[in-house]
Amino acid sequence: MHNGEHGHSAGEYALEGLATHADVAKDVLSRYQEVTPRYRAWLMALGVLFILGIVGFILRLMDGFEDGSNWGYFVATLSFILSTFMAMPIISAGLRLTKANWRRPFTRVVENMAITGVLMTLMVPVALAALPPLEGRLNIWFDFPLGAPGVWDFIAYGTLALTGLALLWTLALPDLAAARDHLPASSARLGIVRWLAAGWEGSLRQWRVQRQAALVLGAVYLLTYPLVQTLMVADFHLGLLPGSKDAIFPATQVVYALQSGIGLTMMTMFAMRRMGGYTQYFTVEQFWALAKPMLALAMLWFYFWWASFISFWYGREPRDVATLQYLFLGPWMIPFFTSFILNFLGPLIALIWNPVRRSIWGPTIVGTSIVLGALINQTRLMVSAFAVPDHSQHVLNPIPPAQWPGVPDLLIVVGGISGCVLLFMLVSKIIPPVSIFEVAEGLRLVKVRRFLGRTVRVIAKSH
Amino acid sequence: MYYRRTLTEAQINRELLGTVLSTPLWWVVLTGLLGIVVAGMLSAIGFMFNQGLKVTGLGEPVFWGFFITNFIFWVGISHAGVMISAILRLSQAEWRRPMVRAAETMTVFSLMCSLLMPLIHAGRPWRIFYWVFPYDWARGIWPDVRSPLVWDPTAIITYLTSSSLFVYTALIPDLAVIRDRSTGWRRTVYGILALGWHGNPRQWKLQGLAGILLSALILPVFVSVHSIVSWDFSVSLVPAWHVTVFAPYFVIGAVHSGVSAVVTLMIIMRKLYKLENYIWEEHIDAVARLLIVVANTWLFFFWLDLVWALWLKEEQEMAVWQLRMFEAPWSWLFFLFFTLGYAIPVPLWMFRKVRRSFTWMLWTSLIVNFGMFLERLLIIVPSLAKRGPWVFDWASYRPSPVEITVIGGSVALVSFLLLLFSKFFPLIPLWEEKEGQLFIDEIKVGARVVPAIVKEH
Amino acid sequence: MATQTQTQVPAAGEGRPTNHKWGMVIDLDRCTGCQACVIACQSENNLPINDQERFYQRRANQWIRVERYWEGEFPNVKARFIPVMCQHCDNAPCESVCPVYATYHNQDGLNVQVYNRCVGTRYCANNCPYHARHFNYGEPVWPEDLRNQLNPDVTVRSRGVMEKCSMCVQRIRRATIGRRDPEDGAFDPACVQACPTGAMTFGDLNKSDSNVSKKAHDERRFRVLEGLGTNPSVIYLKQVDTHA
Amino acid sequence: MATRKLLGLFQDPEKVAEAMSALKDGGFPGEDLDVYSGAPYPEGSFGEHDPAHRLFMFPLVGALVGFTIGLLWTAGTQISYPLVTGGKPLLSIPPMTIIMYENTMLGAIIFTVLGVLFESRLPKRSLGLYDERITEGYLGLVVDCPAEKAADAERILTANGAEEVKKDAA
Repeated sequence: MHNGEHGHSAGEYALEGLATHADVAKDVLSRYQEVTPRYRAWLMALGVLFILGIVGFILRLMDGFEDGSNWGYFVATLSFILSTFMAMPIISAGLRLTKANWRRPFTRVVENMAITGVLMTLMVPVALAALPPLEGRLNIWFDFPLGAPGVWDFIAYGTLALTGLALLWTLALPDLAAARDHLPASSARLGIVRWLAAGWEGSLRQWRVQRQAALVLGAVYLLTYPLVQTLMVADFHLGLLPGSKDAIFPATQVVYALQSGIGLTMMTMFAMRRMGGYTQYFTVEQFWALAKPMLALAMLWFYFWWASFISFWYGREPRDVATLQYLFLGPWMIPFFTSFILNFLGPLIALIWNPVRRSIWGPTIVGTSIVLGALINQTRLMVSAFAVPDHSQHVLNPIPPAQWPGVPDLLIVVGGISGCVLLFMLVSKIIPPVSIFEVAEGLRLVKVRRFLGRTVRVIAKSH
Repeated sequence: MYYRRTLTEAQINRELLGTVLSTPLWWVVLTGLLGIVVAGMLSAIGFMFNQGLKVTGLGEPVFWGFFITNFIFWVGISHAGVMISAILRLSQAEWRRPMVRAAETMTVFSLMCSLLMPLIHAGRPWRIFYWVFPYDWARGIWPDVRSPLVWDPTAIITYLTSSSLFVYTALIPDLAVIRDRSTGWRRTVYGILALGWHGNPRQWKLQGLAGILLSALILPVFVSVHSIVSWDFSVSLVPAWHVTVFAPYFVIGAVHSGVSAVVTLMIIMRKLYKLENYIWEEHIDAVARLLIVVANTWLFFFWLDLVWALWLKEEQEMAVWQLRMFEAPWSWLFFLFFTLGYAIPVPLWMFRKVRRSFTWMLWTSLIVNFGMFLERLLIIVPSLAKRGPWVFDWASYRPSPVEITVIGGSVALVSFLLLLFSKFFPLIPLWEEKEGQLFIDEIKVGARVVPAIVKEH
Repeated sequence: MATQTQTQVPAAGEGRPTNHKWGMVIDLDRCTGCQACVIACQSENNLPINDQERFYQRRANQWIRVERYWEGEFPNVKARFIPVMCQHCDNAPCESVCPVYATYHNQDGLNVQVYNRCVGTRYCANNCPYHARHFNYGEPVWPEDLRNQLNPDVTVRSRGVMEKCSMCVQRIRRATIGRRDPEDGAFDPACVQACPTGAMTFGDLNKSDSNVSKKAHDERRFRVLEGLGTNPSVIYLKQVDTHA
Repeated sequence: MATRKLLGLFQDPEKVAEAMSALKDGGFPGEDLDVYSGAPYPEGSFGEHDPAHRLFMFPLVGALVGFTIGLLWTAGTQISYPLVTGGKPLLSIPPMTIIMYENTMLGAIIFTVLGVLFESRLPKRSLGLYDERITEGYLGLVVDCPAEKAADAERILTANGAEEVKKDAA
């Protein structure tokens, strides 16, 4: 029914001018080796912001931990980063498990974000120190022994971070080896790249183990992430709100996280197209395909919120009413509705149109709106919880006022996020930011053929 | 390999229209037997109408029992149809082709069955149409839209209408096939139903678009239906019902039981209708992988429900879980529910051998549904029968023979309707299979030939 | 705990030409658990006879029941009683779940049940935290010799219908006919009338000088399951027993 | 001007595409040609012109209709006979939202199906020139042409591999 092979001349699919493994490797590695003045300038700027963040952090440290409400914005930043940046490996693992071919060019981008996991794990003890004691308030630990919540939270976050790193490293090995073989001997990076490549030579056995390990680690990451998010929101949000009983909320937080993770992926792909010149890799196809789950998640954002809202509104127990008043309709109304528009209404109205989804600017703008909304939303959730004066009440009464950020808080928010971006940029110069072997594998599995007088793509079903 | 067999259109017609164009003996026997069971169910319902609800095992404080459990169970089963066909259509998964119609049809019939349950469970069912249809214009009083019991019929009727239209739209090309293969009055009837279908590019293009567009529109309805059913419980003040997680928990539970039911149905269909050419190990394997994901998501929500029940350390909530987990007979029902619904099947599905064995998959998917029926029962009854603050009605619930007959009969009813449907319409979409045949291809990678499919650019 | 729920209920009487809010105060320190109220209610409101079989079936129909509980540790145990009937909550959980308006809040602050509208979904009974609602699983029957004692002012409910305490709405109707404003204490529901110790007081909570209003502000006051925010119209009085 | 209809039956899709282009070259405009098939072929497989449609308008209109009905129903019934239940506001918006949502979706879906039928130009009262083998793997190429060009069309069809050419009764 088809007219037979057309060979490599028509064999390339989405990547213009990059037909073979060698082409891809050459192109990615040349971009990877180059360190432009623009890149340096960005590093400098982000570095300054990060140092300012540290200044803010030290200012807060000087105030001490007696008043937990001082730390609301710090925890909000932590939560934003933990949810957004650490949701990224889920995107890669999930798409790998469902064998989506369009994932190939950007999986490395999202896996490189796993590096923030280590940074965040180091910050978790600080946030834990700001928590009021467990006695007399809601908590998920039920008199669990051995230093709950501190020790166990730290272990949970650590496990997640290490799994993410292991996933990143497993999937980066072949490309690290490629970098090792092609970096000039003078390069300062060569030492660390060689060490990280760990003598990978690409034998059949190594590939088989690598493939298995990637699947298993991806599955473990997928399973761990919701549990870690549950601990995060149980300890830092739900446990601090008197009378709050919102069983859906950990799942809601996972939806928030995945949504802003995809938003950040869009932003990163756009930035790398603009500034890194990776236009052949991040094409409309990637934006278009990823915009569909982004639309679905925008609807889920509403759905999960509504599921709590309708139960609270209808049930009307005093504690339901207080929660509703505090988080949605009272002091935190403006942040809530801002996030409602940025995360649900705006994306929904924009993304139901195929022409918007099938573009580069559309998903990027929506992604930016989502990430911004997620930051505001996490701020609302965490700061509101830390702003409650008495955590031992049964019902939130009276309803406390909203708490606006001080200068150190703003520095922490900006500095924290800048630090993560900085880290990502540094990592991209150690691990090639596009997965050479995955893209090349895609080139082998997709062919362009003639079918009844038209050009079609033939996609192999890999195992 | 994926598509190893290449079938001609004539062969597809012949094999898939087997029961439509002729009537095998097993069909007559099976339909007759199921018809007897359905008749038994109808007489049980008639007896109940005649005698009143005193013939059930219900009392106080357990006002809802097997009927509402069964209602939720069948709404749950109905979620598979859309789950399979809409999601897989949107993601253009090739392995959807043999299962979409069977799943959608099961949606329609199980929804009808579930709709029957709240109607017969009401105290005065003959007045129930007041509920669904606005009544009493003279005094200007209509159903109270604030009640979740008005949301329910709205959602279910929306879902039933949508899925029936969905089935019918995709059936039109196949009706044309039957029209062309039949004679006499059948030809006239199928001709009318086929609406004069020719199969020109315009019609095919719109048929394709209809699949995508209707899938995209039905998906949000599908999520809303079971959520609305769950809000019957979560908006109430009953301890262990007033839980915010119920909506997604119910939906994912419904998908778990519904997709399992599709597996059961596919395997039985394959055997009965001799569809070995269409339903392969690969299909069941793919659904089983999907089921692993669904089951684990379900477990996460179940865990959230459990943890947040204990979260406030409230006496009443604890009493419910105490009853569910530690007091007979609920404790062993709980054990059965968890082993059958999760602990046995999910680890088994991890093995490729199990996923590719029709026998194993038949039994594992069957026990999932047994477990999920118990899950719904455990959500409803212990929450009402708990040892609450009022000692005068610390009482439990035991279903009466009438209720058990109706539950058993409802399984027969859905099977009976599916069998009837299969007599008049093909359960596997002919045109989807024919289209699938067009897209079979192969790619050579080194020394190996990998099966492939053609995708539009 | 104060009930600070955001009540959107129009105050009783709003938009309607009455301004009653019927309510009850029950002094538990006076209650002896004699069950006179139960019997009075049974005969006033045409309730079928609750025989042994109906209790075994868990379908006994009592609009008011006397709950018994224990206070203290053995041997210093004291039996305590609390009569429980429909609490006529302002934010009644039973009302809004009814699809056919068979139960709603009337202008006198009563939670009323309209038998003709009821289709018997039993959702209201599930959602009542006080377990005050009862369902007619079968057609009610009376022994032959009791047929003639049925109260002509009260509907005999058919099977498939939900019912519950109406605060003897037939007596309220008769007393307020033609928009009359009855004097405080001019009439009482059957249970109040029958209470030998005078533990129960009925009246208009909107009148500050009524007997029930005065008692309602007693320092011993509490309402059952107040934490649910249902805002009941039945108020209980009970001295906290420090010796128990 | 009298027109005739011809139906050429093929088994090979490539041949249909060839016959199609031959017909176009022979002065038969593309919009007068149609292909009947038993399975959906990828768009443009036979070089047919892309059928224009406005299907996407239908769900929008339907959603609007459904939303309006839902709004009128829910708001109207609550306002027109004001009964307070459970202390909820007389115009309770969250429950209305749920019902309005369902009605919106129902409207959208019903209109989509109507749109699909309308844009498919269904139902048709009679089949006209047709062959039952089309639903068994054959492909039918339909030519609508002035009576005097019928012979020409038949020649082109046969020359390009039509196994049989049927003509409507002139």
